[in-house]
Amino acid sequence: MTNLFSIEYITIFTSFALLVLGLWGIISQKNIFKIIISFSIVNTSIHLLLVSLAYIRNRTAPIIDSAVDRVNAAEKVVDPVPHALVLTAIVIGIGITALMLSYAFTMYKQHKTLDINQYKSLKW
Amino acid sequence: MELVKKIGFVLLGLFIILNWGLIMSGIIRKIIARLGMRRGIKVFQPYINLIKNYSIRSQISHGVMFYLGPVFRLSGGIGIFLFMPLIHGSELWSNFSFTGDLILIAYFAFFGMLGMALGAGEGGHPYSAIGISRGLAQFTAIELPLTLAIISIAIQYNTLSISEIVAAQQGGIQNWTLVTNPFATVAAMISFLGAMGHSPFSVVMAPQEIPIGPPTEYHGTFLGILQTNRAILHVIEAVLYMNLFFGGATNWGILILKSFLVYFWSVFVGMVFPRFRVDQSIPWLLKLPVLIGIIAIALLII
Amino acid sequence: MLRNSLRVIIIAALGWILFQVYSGYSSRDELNELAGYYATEGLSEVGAANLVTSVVVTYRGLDTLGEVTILFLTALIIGLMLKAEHRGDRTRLRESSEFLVTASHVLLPVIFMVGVYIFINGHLTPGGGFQGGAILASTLILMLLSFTNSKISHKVLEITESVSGISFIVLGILGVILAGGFLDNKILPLGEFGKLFSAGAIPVIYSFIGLKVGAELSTIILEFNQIQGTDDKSL
Amino acid sequence: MVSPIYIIAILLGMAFMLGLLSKSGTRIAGILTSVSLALPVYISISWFIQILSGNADAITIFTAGSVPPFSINLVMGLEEAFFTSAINILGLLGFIYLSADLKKQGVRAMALYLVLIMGLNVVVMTRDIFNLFVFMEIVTIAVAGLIYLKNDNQSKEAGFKYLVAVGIISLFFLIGIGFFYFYGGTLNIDGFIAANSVVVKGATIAIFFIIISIILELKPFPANGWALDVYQAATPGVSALISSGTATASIFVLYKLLPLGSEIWLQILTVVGAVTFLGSNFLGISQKNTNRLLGYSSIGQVGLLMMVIGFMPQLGSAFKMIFFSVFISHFLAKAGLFWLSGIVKKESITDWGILRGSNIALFLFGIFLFALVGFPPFPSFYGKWQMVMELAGTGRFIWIVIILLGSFFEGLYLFRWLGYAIKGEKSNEEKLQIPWDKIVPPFIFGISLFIAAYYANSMSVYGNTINLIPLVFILLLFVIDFLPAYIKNTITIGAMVYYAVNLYPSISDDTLRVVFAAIFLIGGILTMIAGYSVKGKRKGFFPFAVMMYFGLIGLIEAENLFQFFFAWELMTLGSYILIIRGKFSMKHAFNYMLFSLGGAYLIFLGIAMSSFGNTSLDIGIIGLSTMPGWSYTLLAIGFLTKTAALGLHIWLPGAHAEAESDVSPMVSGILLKGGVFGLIVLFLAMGGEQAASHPLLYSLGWLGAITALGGNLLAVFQEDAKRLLAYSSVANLGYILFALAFMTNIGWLSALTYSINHFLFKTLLFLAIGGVVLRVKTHNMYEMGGLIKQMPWSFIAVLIGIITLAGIPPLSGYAGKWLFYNAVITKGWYFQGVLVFFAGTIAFLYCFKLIYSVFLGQPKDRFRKVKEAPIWYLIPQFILIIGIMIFSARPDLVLKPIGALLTQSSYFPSDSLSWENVTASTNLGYWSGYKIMLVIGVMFAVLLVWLMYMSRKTQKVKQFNIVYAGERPFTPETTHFSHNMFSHYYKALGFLSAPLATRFWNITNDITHRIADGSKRLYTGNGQTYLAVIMAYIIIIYLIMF
Repeated sequence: MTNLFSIEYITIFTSFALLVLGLWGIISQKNIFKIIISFSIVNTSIHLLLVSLAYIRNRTAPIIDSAVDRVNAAEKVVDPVPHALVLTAIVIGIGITALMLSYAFTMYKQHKTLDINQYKSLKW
Repeated sequence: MELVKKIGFVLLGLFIILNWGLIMSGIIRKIIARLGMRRGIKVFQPYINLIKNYSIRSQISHGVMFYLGPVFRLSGGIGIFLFMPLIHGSELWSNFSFTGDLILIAYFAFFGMLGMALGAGEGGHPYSAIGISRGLAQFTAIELPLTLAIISIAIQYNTLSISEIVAAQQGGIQNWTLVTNPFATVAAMISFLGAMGHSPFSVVMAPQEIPIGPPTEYHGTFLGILQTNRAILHVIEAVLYMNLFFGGATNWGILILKSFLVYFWSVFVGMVFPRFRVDQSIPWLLKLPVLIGIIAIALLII
Repeated sequence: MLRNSLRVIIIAALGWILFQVYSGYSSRDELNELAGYYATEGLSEVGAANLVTSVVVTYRGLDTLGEVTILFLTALIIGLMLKAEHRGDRTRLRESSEFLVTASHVLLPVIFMVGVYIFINGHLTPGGGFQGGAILASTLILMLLSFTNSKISHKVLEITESVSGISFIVLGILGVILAGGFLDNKILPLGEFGKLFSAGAIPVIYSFIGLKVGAELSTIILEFNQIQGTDDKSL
Repeated sequence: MVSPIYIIAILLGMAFMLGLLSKSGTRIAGILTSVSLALPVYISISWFIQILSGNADAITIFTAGSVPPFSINLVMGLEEAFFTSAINILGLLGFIYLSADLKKQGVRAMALYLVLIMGLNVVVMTRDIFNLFVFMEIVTIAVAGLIYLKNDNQSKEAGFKYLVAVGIISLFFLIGIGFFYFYGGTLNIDGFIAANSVVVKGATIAIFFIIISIILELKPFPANGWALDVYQAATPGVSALISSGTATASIFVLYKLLPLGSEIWLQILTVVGAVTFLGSNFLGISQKNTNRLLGYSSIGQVGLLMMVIGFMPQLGSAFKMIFFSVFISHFLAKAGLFWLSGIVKKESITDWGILRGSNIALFLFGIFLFALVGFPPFPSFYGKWQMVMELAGTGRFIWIVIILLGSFFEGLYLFRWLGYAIKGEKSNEEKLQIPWDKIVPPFIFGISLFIAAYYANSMSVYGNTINLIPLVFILLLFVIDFLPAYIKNTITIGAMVYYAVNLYPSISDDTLRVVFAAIFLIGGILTMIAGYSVKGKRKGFFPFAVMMYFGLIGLIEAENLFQFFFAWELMTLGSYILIIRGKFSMKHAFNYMLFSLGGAYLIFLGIAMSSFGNTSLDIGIIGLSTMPGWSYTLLAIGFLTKTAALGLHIWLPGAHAEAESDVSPMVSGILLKGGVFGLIVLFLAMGGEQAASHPLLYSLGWLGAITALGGNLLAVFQEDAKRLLAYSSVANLGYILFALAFMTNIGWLSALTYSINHFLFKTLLFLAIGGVVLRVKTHNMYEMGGLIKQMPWSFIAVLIGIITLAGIPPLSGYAGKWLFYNAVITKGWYFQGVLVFFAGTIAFLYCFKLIYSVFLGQPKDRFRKVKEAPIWYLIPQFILIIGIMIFSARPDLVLKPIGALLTQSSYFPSDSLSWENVTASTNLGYWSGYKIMLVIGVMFAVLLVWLMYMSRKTQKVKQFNIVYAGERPFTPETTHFSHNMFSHYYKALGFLSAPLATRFWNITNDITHRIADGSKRLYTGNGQTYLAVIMAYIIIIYLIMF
């Protein structure tokens, strides 16, 4: 159980906590911008999760330099794959967030409100 | 040669029945008048009417169907006669009953009715149509007890052939359907009341107060034909009931007697009871008489 | 009230599920086979010192293409959406402070150079096309902040974006034709490990990515910037 | 062959390139885009063809010069080739369709479009899970952009909801991927499967997040509010892409990823699919908004596909065929419908009457709907059949019920919609604008449906037993629809004669079949003759008439249950269109379709139950059913919907009465016999005489009797001539049902006699009355009167008809009655028999009303100049009269062979009718049609001659010359005693005619709609609620799983 206070456990727990927090924001906030921010929080929490999953204790970044030599790189570095994934995921997150924001903007232009409860012209 | 002989006897039988029918209706009307404290017509008055009507030469017609109506009607009447065996045990007096059985007669009765209805319909008189609509409506209810009775006796005798039904009733009154199957007889006799068109089921024609019913527009020869038919039909219907329920006839005398009594039953009831409206008669007929009919069948299948 | 309690239940249940996941987790202390391959064979195969880069640009090059495409799409759509909005009069914005303007003059080229450095050296050091591109785009932000009323041409950005995008694909196709497959970096010699001109086509690709990302992010920022002032101030 | 990687390169390269074009270059951009969309079509189709024909193997495309799991790889196999082909074709056509809108938005929108198609291609081909994620995101974003194309309030709202919902879903996907990699050590799907990593502890949760996200992407009910909004708000062209394109890709992804999970996912998927299919279609029934309705349907179909995938192990080798059939129908039809919706531009389905402005659009609309509902010969028919049969093979009847119920709901709203399109109100000012670029895509998809149908047919197990030539003939009739009616009529009649001649030798040894074939084909030819009176082109009539007749004949020719059901559905479809052609038929045709669909699905279920435990599908297996009670009852009720037994009859009067004059006899005199034939098939399979004491038969007997009574009673109170005849048909079918239920030799004989008679007289009556209606332009009998003078021939026809109907000797109706009595007494069903007899006497009332009100009584002024019915109506009538006369005089000609057949067959060996020359006898009674006819004929002639002699001086008088208390009647209208003629009867027995069945169905209908409408409110429109529902959905599935 001492493990639990090791960094990867803490970050994973934090990421889940952030995730729950973000989801709560998404379904409880009325302001569209706040929803988008909550969405970003969720996004970030998952990035954190991915990086945490890559972590291996006592190892370093997967870059061959003075700290890591070529020969036994496999014993020295953390997993590079989730890092690559996170890179991609971040960009995707940016894209989606940007799109949401511009949607929110055009919606606001029409209705002059950001209350999500006001956008119910489509139903049933 | 066989056929010619057959046709000869058929025509003879028809002649007898027609005459008996005319006389019987004279007698009945006389009886009714006397019961009503009236003097009444002559017994031969129907003959006189018939001859008079056939002699009228100024006639009008509303069209082809109007013209054909009476032909249908009389064909219907004579047709029933033709398919009816008259005297038990006599090949010659069995008419053309070999071509069909009880069902044929039951259905052929409609033939005349239909033609008559159509002929009267073309007359264009609303009362004709009213009469027909009443008649047809009431008729549906009248037929129901009869059907139950017919099925009952068909079960009882396991045949639909009239001759065989008559044959089964020979040998004394205890073999009559009246005794062996009283419920069927009662049901049938109630429906007979309706079939004869006497009170309480006489609203179809309502002869006394208003001219209503199919013959409203008919006169002259047409009316004569209808009267001829009426005479034949009354007797032959009575003969049918006689055959089915009262042991049939082994000679003409019994036939005349029994048919008179059967027919008189309807007159008797008619004298005693007032008239139903159609919407009253139908529910009435569909209650007790049908129940009796059902009992008649139920008793046989249990 | 009911709605709120339902929400609480949903979130609690999700939290519970995640807790199950968490309690099932135990850290590892070995690279798995795949990562091990990258850390050993991958080094010689791709020749990039930054393992993440080798994964991002080469092994998972298709993802990166998709990623670039996403930014492209986003820029495109935001352009479409906001096009209608920045018609009409714009209120003139307040001039920025002298301080900021002066600092920008100094900083802009530096930041720009840093950005370029980062994506060119993406195969050697932490960083790469995306990071570099983002820094490039940040120069735009600074420009917009300091030179509030300057007009910045979309055209340059669009051309940069298109050309680098097409080049990316052409490099990918060259991989099919000249080397082992789409986006194979071995179309250029691998060079000496750890040097700038090494790792085959990676620096080239990453440069294009950097330019493209920079252009795309800039476009997005520009689009958002252009709607500024078209609306009441309550936004 | 070109490597599939170029699909990506071309599409993406072109998308980037478009950025270089100036804004004025939309024209060039359009051409470039089309070309770059066309190339992937070529690439994917060539792969598909090559792989399918075995010339090429599936290839794996490696990237980065490395092999998986180290690098991303794409696969182009048969499935991928198929799905990418579908997507690329859709992409190309969708672009043509959308090009006008896209051009308006400029070059960027085209780039967006290209990226979307590219994304879909990669989603299908990739074997790397993270790559899949990336490209799914591309698709999501591109779709979000396309939704915005419409640029109105609704689309913005929908786009936002979409974005947030899919964003959340994909985040769960990403969590899944993280753990997938963590536990599986790979991102490659095949690698994961090969390593069997699912057993690793913790991997299940990864798979859970991954698969649940894909399921959520497929919009499962009820976590799909966002999707419905999108369907409703987006431009129809975009909705088409979403419905057919992205859903296609997602479903394939699901298919691809399922092997990751354990078996339990299949079950979950089945449940999810079932709930979605049923729920979505159920809510659809109260939906009026066109695009939203299509959304419901779209989601429903995807639910069905999920079920198909979920049942993969059970479906075994049939899986491919089933999936293909269901998928391709959905794919083509849904895209086509959305496209059409974009042409029509009507928000509410009630305004779709405008579609009639274009024949081609209406035609396409029709086939898309039929394909969706699953009518033959469209692919989904084969698919559903095969699926149900496979499920039945393993005894999964509940699932079959769900599938059929869902299909029923779907049929319900689709046919309501079709009704509005064919018959809905339409203002004259509005014209349907059909630019070529909008109609070409749906047209190509429409044609593709037929091609797909051909393949589905050839893939299907029993497909080769279907005779496709008549179907081709029907298609041909569509093609030559521009010709004048009389030419098409001649061709049709020629074809039917040809068919009849060719058919006869193959069935001549089975008299039963010959009788029904004669009713169908001769009846068909006769009724078609009446069609010569129609001027003009009579568009869309002939193909469906032929379809109906072909369906009917198919019933007779059917050797296995598949053929039988195929024919049954064809018949239903053809007759539906024929019925809806009537002026006021919308509602009635809809009712007809409802009952027919319901009935058909019951039959389907019955067949499925019968097939359980049997290896073949021969018709005889019904009798071998291991659940005889269920299969018999279901089949019987199914057939009874067609024969309109009381309770299931409410569609009939309207449908028959409001149909066109020459259609009424087709559907009443002829079509109903299809149901009778079905019953015959069922009863024979039950084993004939041996099953005579089966309780089902006993109840059917009562039902028949009550139907006969109810039908006749209702007929009496009608004022509409055709409605009267229609109710009479209900009653007559009741007689037939009753007689069939005897299951005795003589009972069947009487049923068949009834069937023949009913065909003869009802066709005759409907033709005659149809001819009259054609002239007087009203159905109300009380408005007619005295028409005998103008229409003597029609009068004679009606007279003969009603004499036969009433069963009055000497005409053939009596034969039926006589046999019937014998049968009743032999069987011992006295009380039912009495009921039927009572019904028979009631028939007189309406017979009289019919002939009197129309032809006799007082002629009306406005009809003094009407002409006799068209000669083309009279010809078939008199042919029928000759038929009646022959049958009346020599019933032995027909009854002897039938009797012989029944007696010789193993079914009814005992109690037969015996013949002595022309006299028939049973052990009860006897009857000689020929002699009776002779006697009556001679007597009638003699009396007629006599009367003519006696009344030779008769003079004709005018209409009002009647005994009227010395008065002259005012007007014919007041003197014609017809309206409410049997009011006294109503007073006495009217309570029996209370519309209980109608009320029952109305209430059922009402409740169903209310529930649907109420449950629909689940979709509050609040995007946040939708998100909460999505999360709740995840939780629920989690709880089910763990």
